[in-house]
Amino acid sequence: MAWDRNQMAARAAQELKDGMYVNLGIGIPTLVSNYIPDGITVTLQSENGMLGMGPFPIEGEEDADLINAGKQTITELPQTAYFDSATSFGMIRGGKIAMAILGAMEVAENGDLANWMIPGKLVKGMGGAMDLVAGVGHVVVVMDHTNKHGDSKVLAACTLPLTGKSVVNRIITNLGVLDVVEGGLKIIEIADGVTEADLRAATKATIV
Amino acid sequence: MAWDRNQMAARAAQELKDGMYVNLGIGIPTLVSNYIPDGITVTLQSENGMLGMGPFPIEGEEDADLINAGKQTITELPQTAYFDSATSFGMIRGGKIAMAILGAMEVAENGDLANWMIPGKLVKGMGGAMDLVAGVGHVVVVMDHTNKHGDSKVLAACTLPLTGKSVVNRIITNLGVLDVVEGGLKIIEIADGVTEADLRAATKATIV
Amino acid sequence: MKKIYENATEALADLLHDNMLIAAGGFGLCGIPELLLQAIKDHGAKDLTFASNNAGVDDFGIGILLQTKQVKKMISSYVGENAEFMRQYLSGELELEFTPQGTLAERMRAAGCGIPGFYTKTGVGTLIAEGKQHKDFNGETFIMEEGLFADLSIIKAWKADATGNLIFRKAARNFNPPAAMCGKICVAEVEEIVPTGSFDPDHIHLPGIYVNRIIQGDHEKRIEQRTTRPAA
Amino acid sequence: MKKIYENATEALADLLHDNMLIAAGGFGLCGIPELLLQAIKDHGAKDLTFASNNAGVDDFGIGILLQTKQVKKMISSYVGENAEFMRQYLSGELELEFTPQGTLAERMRAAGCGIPGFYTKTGVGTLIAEGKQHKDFNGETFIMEEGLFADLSIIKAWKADATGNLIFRKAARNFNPPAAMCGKICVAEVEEIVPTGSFDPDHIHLPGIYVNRIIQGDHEKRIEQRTTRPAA
Repeated sequence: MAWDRNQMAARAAQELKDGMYVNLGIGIPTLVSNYIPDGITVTLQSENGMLGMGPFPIEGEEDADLINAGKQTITELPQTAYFDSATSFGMIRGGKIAMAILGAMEVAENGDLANWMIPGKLVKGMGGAMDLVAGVGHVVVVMDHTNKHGDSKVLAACTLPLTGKSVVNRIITNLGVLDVVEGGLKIIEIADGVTEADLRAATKATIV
Repeated sequence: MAWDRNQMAARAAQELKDGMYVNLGIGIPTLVSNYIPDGITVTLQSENGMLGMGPFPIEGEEDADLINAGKQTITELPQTAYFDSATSFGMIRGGKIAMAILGAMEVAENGDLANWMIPGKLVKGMGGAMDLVAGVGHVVVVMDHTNKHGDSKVLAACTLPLTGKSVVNRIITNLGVLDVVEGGLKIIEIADGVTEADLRAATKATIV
Repeated sequence: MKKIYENATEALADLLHDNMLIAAGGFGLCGIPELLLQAIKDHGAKDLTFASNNAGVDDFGIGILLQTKQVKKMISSYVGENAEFMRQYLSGELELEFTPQGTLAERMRAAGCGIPGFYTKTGVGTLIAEGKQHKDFNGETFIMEEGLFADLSIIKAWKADATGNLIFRKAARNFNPPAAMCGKICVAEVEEIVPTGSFDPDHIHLPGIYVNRIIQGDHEKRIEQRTTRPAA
Repeated sequence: MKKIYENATEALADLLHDNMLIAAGGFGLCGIPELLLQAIKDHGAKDLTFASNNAGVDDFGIGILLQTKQVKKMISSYVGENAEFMRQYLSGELELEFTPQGTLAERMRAAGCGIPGFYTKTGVGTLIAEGKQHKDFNGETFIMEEGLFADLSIIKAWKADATGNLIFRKAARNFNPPAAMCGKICVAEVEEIVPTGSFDPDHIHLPGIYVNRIIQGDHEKRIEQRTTRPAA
């Protein structure tokens, strides 16, 4: 009943197409790289200045000069290229990254996304998220459908400060897959062991 | 009586100070590099994407990938660095080049410069000249004081389309050296064998 | 995802059409995509607009497309080396949008970086500023220049790996990286394609994300002004 | 023109003053100018504004200047790793100007490139856009962001030659080149100074024109999140 984190990541990995340049956010999106389908080559961008991000290093091979946007130690691949932050966000803003897969606090039925701040509580900053959602052609959100209080994170309108307006294309949650379309959200897929009624009940947004 | 091309270049070379990054235009300014004073190190920028421009190559060592902004074959030096055109003009526009020495068709007493076009006659383009005069901190013009008809090229106001408005700091001609100051031009130096009366007579601008 | 194509003709076959805006790398004849330009000539697409710092010479570079009258308009900073250009321009056959060299490079980079407009001092108070938005910052006047978005980028590099990572050589880098960035699709011609993994990732000048197609070929690399000094 | 200084204290001695705006390179703790930050702490200059993507951690990077209360304001995109920062911010002791990461990098580069303002889609419709000029291009709305001009740039590179040409290593390049560009003067700390002529001119990441002073020193290069995988 419902997908776990790894199943959500595996489902998100099915969005990938051969040759794509992709940016994966922190959290569940990072797990997506474990589920890239066979025969598909994607190149992962790390917005701190790297294309061709490899897996975590073997213990003892960590390099302080080689981290990802989550500040985790990583490795390079044969096709890796490094560049500075202005160039990195130039390619993000310029639409060269085909897809971004990222987490969210709230998503609205018009594609609005909130994932950077809870006023008075959590003030960490947007990092590169505002640039990513503004610049990347296809934005996929992967998140739990509800928060720890059981409230829907898929809403008619976001209540938190926005990261971007009308930027999300697809939402993948533990309950299923929804697309942002004209007039609201469209159910694309329902998670194993979840009914359409469950999904609708957990969604505080227009489903068309 | 009056300076020749090499004397003008030698005089212009006295403007250089140790450690300066300098851009030299085509024509007489190019000759300035032959007269860099002893003990002074300057780095020449070539706006097509190079710092640390060296002399012409020995015959047989020309390299099609190594040219200056005048499309002439050149050589590199130990401190040479290459970069792309956006970066090159970034450093020009951003004021990182301390001095530009360039030729002109006309200079006005307010520092206006015209050196890129004669309407209906000569339509070659401004190349990098507009960027250089707008971005470089100190602009020195080196040119003959009069044109081939004997008319002054130092004027109260330019008649040709401008390359830049109020951009010239110093004018070095075959007759002497003039600075653009409040209210007009100030005589800084008079060429060997030239009288102040000669210089004034050849100048169709306010001398203060 | 195969990026390597057999030759320039194959790499451009489905991309060329009349009336398109092509951004080309190179400065003078240095670092120009000479094989791709030849393929455009062979294809015959016409009414082309080229954003390129220069227009080549009469029989090399973009000049070969002027001879066949495939070019409708140039966006350039300097066209002084091309007699045929001057003839077509003065007779009104060819449009010309003069853009200062640094503004041209930045307009290309800006488009590639999702920046539709930026302010510069370059050209303020000149013909270039006419009709452009003026704005003061800290008491100084600037003009707005727009990003230059191209349908196609054609560039020339020294070496590529199979994923499209590029390395340029010496002053032949020039406009190639910004030109590569501003096109909807970018085709690069190189002197050598090396196996992926051959490059030190810190030496790559232009990451493969900017390069959709690559061809390898022999280059004439013509020298425009052969200047030498006496041997010491 | 000597660019090499004995140590960070000497290199900064005549440059630091209260209330200045300092642009610092680095992302997280990667590629930060740790020696220069320590020297700023030792100097004691206060009411400083830092333009830096992050604020370090409590006891490393800019964090050490937060502990001494030398920082008045941060211009950053993410400050989540620093508890002391959060405490000072929530208590109103510290100002914070959130700037999206790409906007911050571009604002630095723009200032260094003589561009006082540019348009971006980033942040349109969010808190970031409030009070900023909006402008439409081709039916899409953009906001204007301004160049970020700093009094001083402090950066960290891998190697320098005596003329200030710099080479960075892997992901430690990050904000260092744009931060270097935007200051009136730039001081770089490196792991090694090599003789001029040691670098291939095509491998230089930041030409010496951007670098006024250089120091060499030992770097801790602390790792923020040590993540590993099992050996195969």
